[in-house]
Amino acid sequence: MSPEERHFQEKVDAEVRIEPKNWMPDGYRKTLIRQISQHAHSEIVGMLPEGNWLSRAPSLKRKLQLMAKIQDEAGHGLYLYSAMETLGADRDEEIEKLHRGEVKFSSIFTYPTLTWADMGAIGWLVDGAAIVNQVPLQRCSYGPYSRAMIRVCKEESFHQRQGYEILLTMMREGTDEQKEMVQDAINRFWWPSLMMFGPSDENSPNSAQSMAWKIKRHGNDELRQRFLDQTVPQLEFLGCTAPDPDLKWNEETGHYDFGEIQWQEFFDVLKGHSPCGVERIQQRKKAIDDGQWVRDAAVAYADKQKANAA
Amino acid sequence: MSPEERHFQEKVDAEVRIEPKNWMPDGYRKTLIRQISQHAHSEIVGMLPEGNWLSRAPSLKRKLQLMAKIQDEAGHGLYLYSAMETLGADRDEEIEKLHRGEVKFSSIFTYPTLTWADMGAIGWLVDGAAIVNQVPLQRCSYGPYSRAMIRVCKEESFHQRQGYEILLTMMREGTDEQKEMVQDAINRFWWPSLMMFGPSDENSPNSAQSMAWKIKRHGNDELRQRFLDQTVPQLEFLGCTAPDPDLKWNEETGHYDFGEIQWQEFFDVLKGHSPCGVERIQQRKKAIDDGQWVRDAAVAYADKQKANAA
Amino acid sequence: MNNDQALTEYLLRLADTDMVLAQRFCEWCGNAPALEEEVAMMNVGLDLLGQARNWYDYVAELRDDGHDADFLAFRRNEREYRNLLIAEQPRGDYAVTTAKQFFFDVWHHLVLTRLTESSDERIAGIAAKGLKEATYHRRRSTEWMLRLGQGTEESHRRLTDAVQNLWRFTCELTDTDEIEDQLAEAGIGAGNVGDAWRAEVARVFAEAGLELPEPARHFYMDGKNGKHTEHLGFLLAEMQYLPRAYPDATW
Amino acid sequence: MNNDQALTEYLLRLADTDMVLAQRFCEWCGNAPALEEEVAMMNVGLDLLGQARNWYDYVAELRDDGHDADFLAFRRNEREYRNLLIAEQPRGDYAVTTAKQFFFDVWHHLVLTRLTESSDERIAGIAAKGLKEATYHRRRSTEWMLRLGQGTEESHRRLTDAVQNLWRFTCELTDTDEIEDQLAEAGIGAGNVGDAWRAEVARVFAEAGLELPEPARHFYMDGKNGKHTEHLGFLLAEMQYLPRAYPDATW
Repeated sequence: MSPEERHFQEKVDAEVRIEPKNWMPDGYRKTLIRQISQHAHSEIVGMLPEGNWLSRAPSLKRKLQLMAKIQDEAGHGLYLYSAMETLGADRDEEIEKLHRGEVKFSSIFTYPTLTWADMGAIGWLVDGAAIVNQVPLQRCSYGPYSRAMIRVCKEESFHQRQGYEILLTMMREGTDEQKEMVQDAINRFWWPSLMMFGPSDENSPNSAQSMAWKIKRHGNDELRQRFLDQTVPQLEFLGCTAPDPDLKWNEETGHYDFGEIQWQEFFDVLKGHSPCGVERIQQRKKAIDDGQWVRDAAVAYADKQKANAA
Repeated sequence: MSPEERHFQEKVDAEVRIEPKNWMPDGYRKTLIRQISQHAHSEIVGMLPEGNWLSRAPSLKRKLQLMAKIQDEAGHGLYLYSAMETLGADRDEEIEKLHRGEVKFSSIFTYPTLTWADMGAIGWLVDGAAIVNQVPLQRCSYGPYSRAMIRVCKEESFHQRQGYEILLTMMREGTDEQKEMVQDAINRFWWPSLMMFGPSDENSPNSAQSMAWKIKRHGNDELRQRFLDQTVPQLEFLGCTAPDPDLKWNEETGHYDFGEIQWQEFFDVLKGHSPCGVERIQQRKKAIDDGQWVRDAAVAYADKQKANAA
Repeated sequence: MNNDQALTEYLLRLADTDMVLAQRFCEWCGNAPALEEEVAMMNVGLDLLGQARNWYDYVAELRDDGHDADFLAFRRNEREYRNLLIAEQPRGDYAVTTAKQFFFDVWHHLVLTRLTESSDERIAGIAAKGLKEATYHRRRSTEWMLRLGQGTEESHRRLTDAVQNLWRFTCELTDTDEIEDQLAEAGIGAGNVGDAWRAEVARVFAEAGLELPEPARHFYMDGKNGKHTEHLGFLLAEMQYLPRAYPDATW
Repeated sequence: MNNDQALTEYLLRLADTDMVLAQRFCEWCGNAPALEEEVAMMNVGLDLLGQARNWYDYVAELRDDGHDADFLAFRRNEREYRNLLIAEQPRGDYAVTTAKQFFFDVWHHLVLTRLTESSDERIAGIAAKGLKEATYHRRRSTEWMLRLGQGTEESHRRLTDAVQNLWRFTCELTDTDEIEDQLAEAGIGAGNVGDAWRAEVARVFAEAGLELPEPARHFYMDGKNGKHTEHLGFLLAEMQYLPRAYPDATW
């Protein structure tokens, strides 16, 4: 270990945040760029499954909430890309990589949203899982990422409560058809939410290094269990069930046991054999391509203004 | 009058049909090309206000009927363009003139269709007026046009009955909201239908020559009155009213009297200041422009097939 | 028409226009030309939707017939909607949306400014809140008019096309009908803002290098009285689908 | 699932697929690349809509629960619809519509051919009538596959793109599930036509100069059991708007 590396690791170990101008190992930089860009991409692509119901939101209140939520997500994308750019990466280049399929976004967003209840299920389960993943990132060793996460987590908690409230309203005050919609949404989003934590730690080769660098602070299985333990009582309170016959409270461990995750689906999705990942990327790419002339005009105008001012 | 002209006029007077290979005066040819092309354009543009409700037709039966009707209209467009081509005009050129705004289509199709009841009102009133205009054209002196009209009139009568039946069903079996829709549709289409016969004969400079050539056999006012006389009893049978306080039966003349037509609206529409004439032409132009590559491919393929066969 | 009836008609025009514009912004979600515009458009859409709700709430109170704001937004048909025609025009490309918003924003800002002085305090209050938002909206769309008008050849061409296509609908921004005149007379409504609108539009057109068309004059269509272009029906079919499909549901 | 339940599910797949395809043809109205295609597409759409009605009528009789064919078409939601995923894909350009119809038509022709020999006479009768139409449809879309595949560089490129985008949905044309197998076993349904489909598609691809992709394999989506792409909801919102908005109306 070089003196720089040792010094870096000492700072990390002492919980001192690494800032953009500090020396950092190449691997640390690359790991963070990959992680933050994936995270940013996921915020942006994650707008689409919700955007799919924005024009069909069933009341003024729900439409306002959903617009605000999606706006927050676009905002999160912006902070995260900024955090990523402090590491020397370029936003446009990273977005192009996304569009060329060279980098990933969270696989959960390749699932279609088929009914309005999915807006509740995404808020509750997907944002819920995201928060469990992200809370420890508020203490991530990289300063800009850590600070972005503090802001993101606060808003996500709000979204999660709103999502849950959507489902609760439908279960408490809704018609039978609405209750069916809720259960159906849970059936479809349950397992994909559990998969959001990634494969078991023994199958996650990068975990150990990320832990040492304090980018990551908990194992995937630990976070998944934490999510599950907080979610099952909420599920019961809703009056719904999980599509998992093996789900039950384990007195001994003090945790919920659950069935085996079908990782084949997860790996299929990662390999592009996903429900509507193709459509998601096509839509994003089209937005950016169609917007080229707009961005060009803005640049040309700014240049003219500058020239006139000079 | 040249001998050819005299011979031509004698044939016309004797009710002998003029056929494509016969000699005919230039003015006769031009008048017919203008009239038939406008007629053909009107069939094609006339598909659009109905097409606007095709995807929202409220039952399987009504959807089938409307599709069949629109298909018939496309068919009418095809015969009429064929009849026009026997006069030496070119379909594509005439269509380009339409798209450039150099030739007109029936102004009735610049009105928007705002509710499903408009499908009934168009069938009953608009097709009704068209039939009154077209029945005499079955005896038009130009053979191909006359024969096309015989076929067109038969189908139009069927459409008119269907349109009336749409309204009758809504009035007899419908809810109050549906009955309002019917009256509202009649309110909007009543005057424009009466305008379909064109201004009074004294203001129609070409009428006399067209009469002599037996392209036209009745004055505009005469046809308008015929339409009105047949339509008012149907209106009463529906249980609806016309938006014309002056409409009433005149024992003396044996016809219905009616209020003054606001010709300003008609002339405005002709001058392009129309409800949605712009949209109609834009849609037609876009269809033809977007279809260029398809037609090119068909031609290229046919050429290759021919080359291979040779 | 008495003032009460005129008032609910008038408020529905404001409400429906906001609502329909907000719906068009919803269609931009995920399709904006840049992430910053994604945020900005969602923001404007949110503002307009919030204003729509405020107006609808007031109409519901005035009518007091058991129907709430959601009913007004989601259960009235295309002949009952009272929005300005320009609001319902398809979002088109970014030039169309820019021109549409600019024409509306100039009008909206003028109208809300006057409404802050309405003798109806509820209206004055809603307008005052909305005016802050509308001021930002107008600044934003004016900036984009300049950027697109003065940007590249392509952006100038697209903006010119957009203006040409939308211009005829601006007659509803400069003309008023009896209802509007009556309420202005009564010190309640904003009245005619045509002169100020034309002046501001001319100013921005000059700066953006755009040719100012002849004033648009009224034609057959009349959004304020429910005679809409064919676009509105499709917009409502999508927007109202769930409340229509599940009339007894609570969301 | 007993044979009766399986049968109504099976028939709904046929009906809904026809219905959704017909709806996509409605969207072409006024937008076709040539007048002759306007007539031809409306014709195919009419045939499919007529077949949909025949199947719906039969389902309504079998279920005998007071709901008629219109109810089945206009009052079931996106999770209840049973159409093949390929049917609901947006109409796209003419290459997309051509490829979509071709894939469907080859399947449809094979299925109807087998169904003419169904032990259920009603099915055999409907299929026999539909088969004549489907034979024409298949000939027509095959011809267009050749024209576009062999036409110009642009048409070839567009068709290749269309095939690439649509191909993954063809797994539903070549695979069968339990319901289909059960009914084939019982001599009622058409069973699996995958081999014949692949052979015919390969033949036409070769002639059209197109590259044949690897067989599509099942993924998460499952139209036959109501797990649709996001396109279907919008299609139904538009198609069902009037019956949803006026539930008590008679049209």
